[in-house]
Formats: sequence, structure tokens, C-alpha cells
Amino acid sequence: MFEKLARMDRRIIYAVVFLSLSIPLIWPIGLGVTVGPETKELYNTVESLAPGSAVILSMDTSPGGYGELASGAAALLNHLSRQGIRVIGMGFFDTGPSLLETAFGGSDFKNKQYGTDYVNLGYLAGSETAIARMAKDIPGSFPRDYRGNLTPELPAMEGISSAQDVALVITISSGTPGVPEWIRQVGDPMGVPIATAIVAVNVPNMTPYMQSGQLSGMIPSMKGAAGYESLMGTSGLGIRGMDAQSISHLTILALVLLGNVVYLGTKSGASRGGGR
Amino acid sequence: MTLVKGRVFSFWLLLVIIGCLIYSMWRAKKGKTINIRKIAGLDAIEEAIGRSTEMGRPVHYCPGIGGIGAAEAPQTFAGLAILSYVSRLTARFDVPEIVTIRQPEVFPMAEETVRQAYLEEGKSDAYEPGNIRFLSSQQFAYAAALFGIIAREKPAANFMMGAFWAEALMLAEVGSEVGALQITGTAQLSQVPFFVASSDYTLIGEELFAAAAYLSRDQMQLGSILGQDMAKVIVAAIIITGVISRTFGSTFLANLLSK
Amino acid sequence: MRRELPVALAFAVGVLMIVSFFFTSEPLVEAAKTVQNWGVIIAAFALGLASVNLIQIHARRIIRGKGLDWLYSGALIFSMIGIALLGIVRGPTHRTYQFWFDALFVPGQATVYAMTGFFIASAAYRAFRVRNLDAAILLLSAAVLMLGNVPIGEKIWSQFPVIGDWLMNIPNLAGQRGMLIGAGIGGIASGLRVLLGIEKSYLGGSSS
Amino acid sequence: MQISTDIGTWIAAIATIGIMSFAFKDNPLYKLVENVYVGVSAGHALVLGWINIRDRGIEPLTSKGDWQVLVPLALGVLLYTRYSKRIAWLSRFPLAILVGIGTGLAIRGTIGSQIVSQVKSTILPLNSVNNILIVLGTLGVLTYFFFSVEHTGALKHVSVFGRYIMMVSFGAAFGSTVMGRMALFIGRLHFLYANWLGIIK
Repeated sequence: MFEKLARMDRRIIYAVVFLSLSIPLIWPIGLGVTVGPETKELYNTVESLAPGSAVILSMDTSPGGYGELASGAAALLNHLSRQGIRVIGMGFFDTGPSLLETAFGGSDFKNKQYGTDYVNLGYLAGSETAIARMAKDIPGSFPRDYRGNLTPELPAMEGISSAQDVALVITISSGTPGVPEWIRQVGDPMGVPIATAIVAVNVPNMTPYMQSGQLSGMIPSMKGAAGYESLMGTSGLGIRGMDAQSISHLTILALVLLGNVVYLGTKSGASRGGGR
Repeated sequence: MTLVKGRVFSFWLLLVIIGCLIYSMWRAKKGKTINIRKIAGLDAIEEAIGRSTEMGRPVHYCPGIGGIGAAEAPQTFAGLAILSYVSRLTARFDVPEIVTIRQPEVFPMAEETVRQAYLEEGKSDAYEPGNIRFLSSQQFAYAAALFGIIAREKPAANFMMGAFWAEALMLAEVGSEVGALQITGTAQLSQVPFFVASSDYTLIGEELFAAAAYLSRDQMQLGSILGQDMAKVIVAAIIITGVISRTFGSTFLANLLSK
Repeated sequence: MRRELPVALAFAVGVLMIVSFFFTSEPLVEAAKTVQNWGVIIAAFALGLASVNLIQIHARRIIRGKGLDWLYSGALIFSMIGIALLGIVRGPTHRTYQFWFDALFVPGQATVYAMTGFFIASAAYRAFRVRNLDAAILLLSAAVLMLGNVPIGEKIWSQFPVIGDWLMNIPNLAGQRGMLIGAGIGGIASGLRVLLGIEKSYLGGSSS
Repeated sequence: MQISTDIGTWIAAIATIGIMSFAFKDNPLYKLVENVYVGVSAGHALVLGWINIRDRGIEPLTSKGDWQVLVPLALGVLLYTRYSKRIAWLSRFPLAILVGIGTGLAIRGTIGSQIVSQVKSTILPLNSVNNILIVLGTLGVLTYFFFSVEHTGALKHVSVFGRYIMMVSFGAAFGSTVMGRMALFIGRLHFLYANWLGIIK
């Protein structure tokens, strides 16, 4: 029997995963959400910003990573919009600015005034070099915004010359350049608070920066998005997805357990039959 | 010109670290022998190849799916250095060795590495060019093609050393698919968990570079490793002194670090 | 000269970046800013290199490839040139450009990565084994953390999130910090080797 | 709720299903779509590269007469000499500048953020189990990556402890990764069920 189980077609496993995600999405269970302290910290930081103050939102991700970050980015943008914060958008992945357009269009900012309430300055090539260059001189680094307007003429840019003129930097991050580069070039040397909405793979790497205070708040993947939505009192993909997360996590754990039972079973069988 | 406030300690520490590195690289260049501690995964390579000989099955090697022009280049070079060692062993024990490649520019380098290893062992006629295979430059397509090869040729040992990304999850299954002894290594720390959970031995992070430097007797690299060790001792000493004095109520060192 | 001059240039530029950061000197800071500005412009040129490589590889495959290779490579070159022309002539925020970005590019890339959800499940069943103490610790900590991460874990046992947070904030913190400091030192070492011209693989050819 | 009538949604849905089918069988549609993505990515990079050069290099030159930008513009063009064997060495100069800046910035940032700040946060009083664990764990991991001395005696215990602490970290990364992979999948399924088929809200 173990032999047979060990040879199970991987497509059966795929089907199991597909169902464990689909069923709770279509028929929600309503298990609720919990809010992590790092998410609460970012929420409180945004809450405490004075209306009219400016925030850099950097879309440092590709479409692959954005799939995981979209819900967190939407919740965050809606909060910034509700607080009346000026959002200065940019990106250090070449796909960043287009994703930023997508994100603005899917948030409450679509009802606000482009150029006054929010801008998309576009992409600056050069990874960490570009972040360092931008930090010292924002209008000089982005002479025109992504839509082709002259940056200094945009009302949203009033009083903004360097990264020191913004109250907070938020990077929507899935790789390099990401949080470490922002901390190295902007957070630590210029004293600007850095926060992030980040893919789950990188969450454990962020704990040293959270504990040392180099990072002031984080939305970790879908769990963080769900938490942020619940703090906002709204319901988006984050909250809707958490039931599916619960069931699929149990499924994966069950697969690991079953796989190990089968492994031990075939191993004891094989020692009689010889060879692996 | 004066030092910027808040960066004074960092500046001096950087100078000390650079000093350690330059000193030890200079010593290494002069021919000082530098020994590297035992690395478990490295010792297991010979055992794995011996096992393949007994079972009469090939070994498989992948030097990562990274290129040679970007940040992950050092990992690719480390993967090739270990490939050279593995190839010498397979040549010596007459075990067929399959090498699969994802990056076109790495292909000729892998070919040359294996050919040279067989030559050094005096087995150039046993060198089989068809065993070095370029599969696909797309990451998931590479992984899928590798599954086909593994299922057909059933290697008894599987080595994967270099830079890996999301496809590491798929590659992790390779060994279990045919019951191969699996030895892996990468400095992509986000992929290490999947390798550890699915391999018999895993070289973690810097271990990959240390193993490669040790096998290839690259003196500069070995010198650099020694210098890094010296820097680690200094950092550890700062932590220990700081913790002890802090425990007894002194914040002197913590304040010094902020200077 | 063809190797030494570029190495000397990289060294000078690198040292300028470092010195201008630590010392208060207006001319040095200005010089660093200018060079960084040059860097972002050169980096923009570098964005085209990938396209040239792709055209080289796929033009060859259209001519000499087997089976459906011509179709795949043709589609690649066609979509590359198509999107480049559209973006350069009409701008990347033009409606048509954003349409293809949202309708094809974003969902497609997201789906490619979403498939790793399948792969992690199959690896969970077939590959992740408690074959030694390392793997045992790893899988146990992963299991507790996973149950702490999702709401159902708390329903099963209220302590899962508490233990999960503790694992994340104490042992994981220590492990990550050790690796972060170690990698930092390693990064400085490899940076130094580059600046001193010991490591020259960026110049092309072999590393020697 | 009903099935979408938006053409963009339909294209996205077909692409999503076409790619997912790869998990069940490698097929020509998947290969075709994958190649299109590589093409679009490269084309998009070309567009953004051009905008960067135009706004930061060409415009300052033509409208403000800023001659200094001629230097990076010329260096940028030199990158492409790598395609001619004879003058390929010229491409090393712009590469040297890029590598020099990148390396310098990384070194100067790393020492402060990744080393000094982290050391500072590890200097904790040993008055709780958690603090002791953080300090010993950090030192243990540093010791594990200590290569020039054989690990025997007390050193061995510290480094083995470091290795186990790292295994907990890797376990955390493993658990987190599951959440990430599932989040991506949920995003795609939600798109299919809500935006395309309209069977959920």
C-alpha cells in the first residue's frame, strides 16, 4: 500500500490544493482575522500623520510579487486617501510605475486629483544607486512624472526637494532593491522612517530590522493585508482570502505528515526488499 | 574635512574590517596555507559517488540556475568549482555524470570544467560531451525538463550547488523521485529551507563559498575567508563586551556605537 | 591597460562613494552626486542589453529551431517590439499600453508564480522528510509558525499564535541577525575584492 | 453577479487558465504565453530605459544646454561595443562606473545598517531568557560561519547551537513561504471566480 501511495500522481495533489483554496473562497467559513503588532504599528503611524503631509510610496515589485501584495497595497492606499495624505509614487523595478497606475486605479485615489493629491514619478534605473540618487534630489531625479508632466509644476510636489521632506517611506517590496537598500540609503543616513508591505518569503528576514527600530511598521503578505483591512473596518481580498489560507495551510501540513508516514512505511518495507 | 556625526564609529569599524581583509589576503598571496573547517556536505560527496558506483547508476549535477554577470555570479562560480571536484571523482570511479544547465553562458564553462577534470584524471576518452545538457533558459521549463531526465536515467546521487530561486521547490523533489542521495548548497537564503528539508546534506550560505575556495585552492578567496573570520571575531568581541557591561549597568559601549 | 584602467576607474568611483559619505566636504558630496547621476543614465542604457541578447538568441532559433520553436521565438520578438513601439510612441501610461499590461502581463506573471503553490504542495508530500535533526527542527518550527499564521490555528489551540510569535521574534531574530551580520561582512569582503580588482568577472571573460 | 463582458477580463482569464494548465501537462499554449511574457518584459524595459535617457540625458542637453550629460550618454553607448569583438573592451568603462558606484554604496550602507545597528540592538542586558537566547543565538550563528578554525570543544557546542537556531529561522521562512505561495494562488482564483465568472463577490 505504501508503495502505491508513494507513487501517487502529483496531479492528484494539485487537485487537492486547488479544492482546498476554491471551496473556502466560494463558501466562506468566517474564521476571523488577527492583527499583528507590526501591522498595527504602521496603521498607527499613518493615522498620526497630519493631513497634507507627504509620503513616498515606492512600488518595488514585479507583477509576480504584486499578486501577493495587491491587497495590502490597496488597504494602505485607501487609508492614505482617507487621511488626506499626499502620495508621491515611484518605483525602482521597471514594472513598478505601471503597477502603481494599476494600484491607484483600484483604490480610493481614483476619485482624487492627480498631480495634487497623488503623483506617479515613474521609474529610475540603477537599483540601489537610483535610490541614493533620488533621496538627495527628488525633482532632479524625476524631471518629468510617469505621465510626462514636468515634476516641479505639480502641486503635490510643493515643498519636496529631498527624501527628508517626506514624513514616511513605504516600499511595496518583493525583492532587490527593497527594504535593506531603503534603510541603507534613506532610513539610517537621513532619519526618514521606513515601512513596508512585503512578500511572505522575506518576512522572517525583516525581524532584525523591526526589533532594532530601523523599520517602523510592516504589512506581511496577505495576513497583514487582512489585519490592515480589519483595522480600517473594511473588507477586501485580505480578509476574504484568510479562510482559504487556513484550509490550505492545514492541507500542506497534512501532506507533510502523510508524506513522512509513507516515507517511513516504504523505508521499513524497502529494508526487507533491499535497495531504495 | 571631519567625520560626519553619527558615522564615526562605523567609519573606524569599516577601516578595521578592511584592514583585516587586506592583511589576510596579502598573507594568503604570500603562500600561507589556510585550512577550512570540516564541512559535512563536502565529505558526503565522495560517499554519494561511491554509492552510485555500487549501484551502477549515474550522478546528476546542476551548478545553479544563475548567470555569471549579476549579483549571483559568485554562487555560479562556486557551483562550477565544486563541479570540477565532483567530475574528477566520477572520472576516477567511472560513473557517468549528467550535468544540466539553464543559462546559455554557463554551458561552455561547465563543458570545459568537466572536460578538464576528466583530462586531469587521465580519462579523457571517458568524457561524454552529450552528458552536459542545456535544458531551457526559462526557469520552470528547466525544472520540468529535469524531471524527465531524472525519471529516465535514475541517478543515485543528486548534487545542486549554486543560485536557485522559486524553482528550488520543484528541484527539491528530484532526489526523492528516484531515491537518490541528495547534496545541495546555495547562498539564496530564502531557498535554503526547501533544500534542508529535502536533502541529506545542505551547504548553507557562506559554506558554499568556503567549500568552493577549499576545493579549488583559490588563495585569494581563502585569504578573504580568513579576513572575514577575523572581522567576525571583532564583532563578536564587541557584542560580548557590550552585553557584559550592559548587564552590569554600563551603557558606555552602546553610546560609543552611536557616535 | 584594457583591464587596468577600468579597474582603476571602479576603484576611484567606489572610494568616492565611501569617503563622501563619512566626511563633511561639500565638493566631495557634489562630485558623488554627479557621478550617481551619471550612473542612473548609464544604467538606463543597460536596460536595452537584455533585448539585444534575446534578439540574438531567438533570431537564431527562428532560422534553425526544431518543431514549433519558430512560433515561440517569433511570438517573443513580436511582443517585445510591439510593446516597445507602443510605449515609445504613445507613452507607457497610454490606455492601450496599460490595457495590455493589466489584461495580459500582470495576470500572466502572477499566475506563473502562483503555480509554485502547486509545487510546494507536491514537495510537501514527496520531498520534505524528517530525515535528520536539522530537518526535524526546521519542519517543527515551520508547522507551529504556519498554525500561528492563520486564524484556524488559533481555533485549534489558542497558544499557536503565541508560540509562533515567540519563535519569530526570539530564535528567528537571533538566527536572522547572525546571518545578517555575517552576510554584511561577506558583502564588504566581496565588495573590497571588486574595488581592488581581485575579482574582475564583471569585466567579462574569466575571473582571473 | 454574472459572467464578465469585459474583453480585458477575458484575455486575463484565458492567460490564467492557459498557464495553470502547465501544472497538469506541459503544453504549447503555456510555452507560447511564457515566451510572450519574456518579450513583453524586455520591451517594457526598453520603453522605460528610453524614458530615463530622454528625461535625464537628452532633455537637459537640448533644452538647458547641460553639456555634462554628454559623458554618461557617451558611456551608455559604449556599453553596446560588447557586440563587436574588436572594441568590446570599451564597454568595460561604463561597467566599471556602474560597479564602482554600486559597490561603494553597498559597502558604506552595510557597515552602518547591517553591522553597527544590528550589533547595537544585540547589546542587551542578560536579565531574561529571551535576551540570553538572542545574544547566544546571534553569537552561535556567527560562530557557525567561522571557517578557519576546526570546531572542537566549546566552539563546537556554540556552533551547533547556532546551526539549530538557524534551522528555526529556516522553519520560519518555510512557514512564511507557504502563506506567500497560497496568497498568490488565492489572488488568481479570486480573479477567476469574482471578476470573470462572477460567482462570488
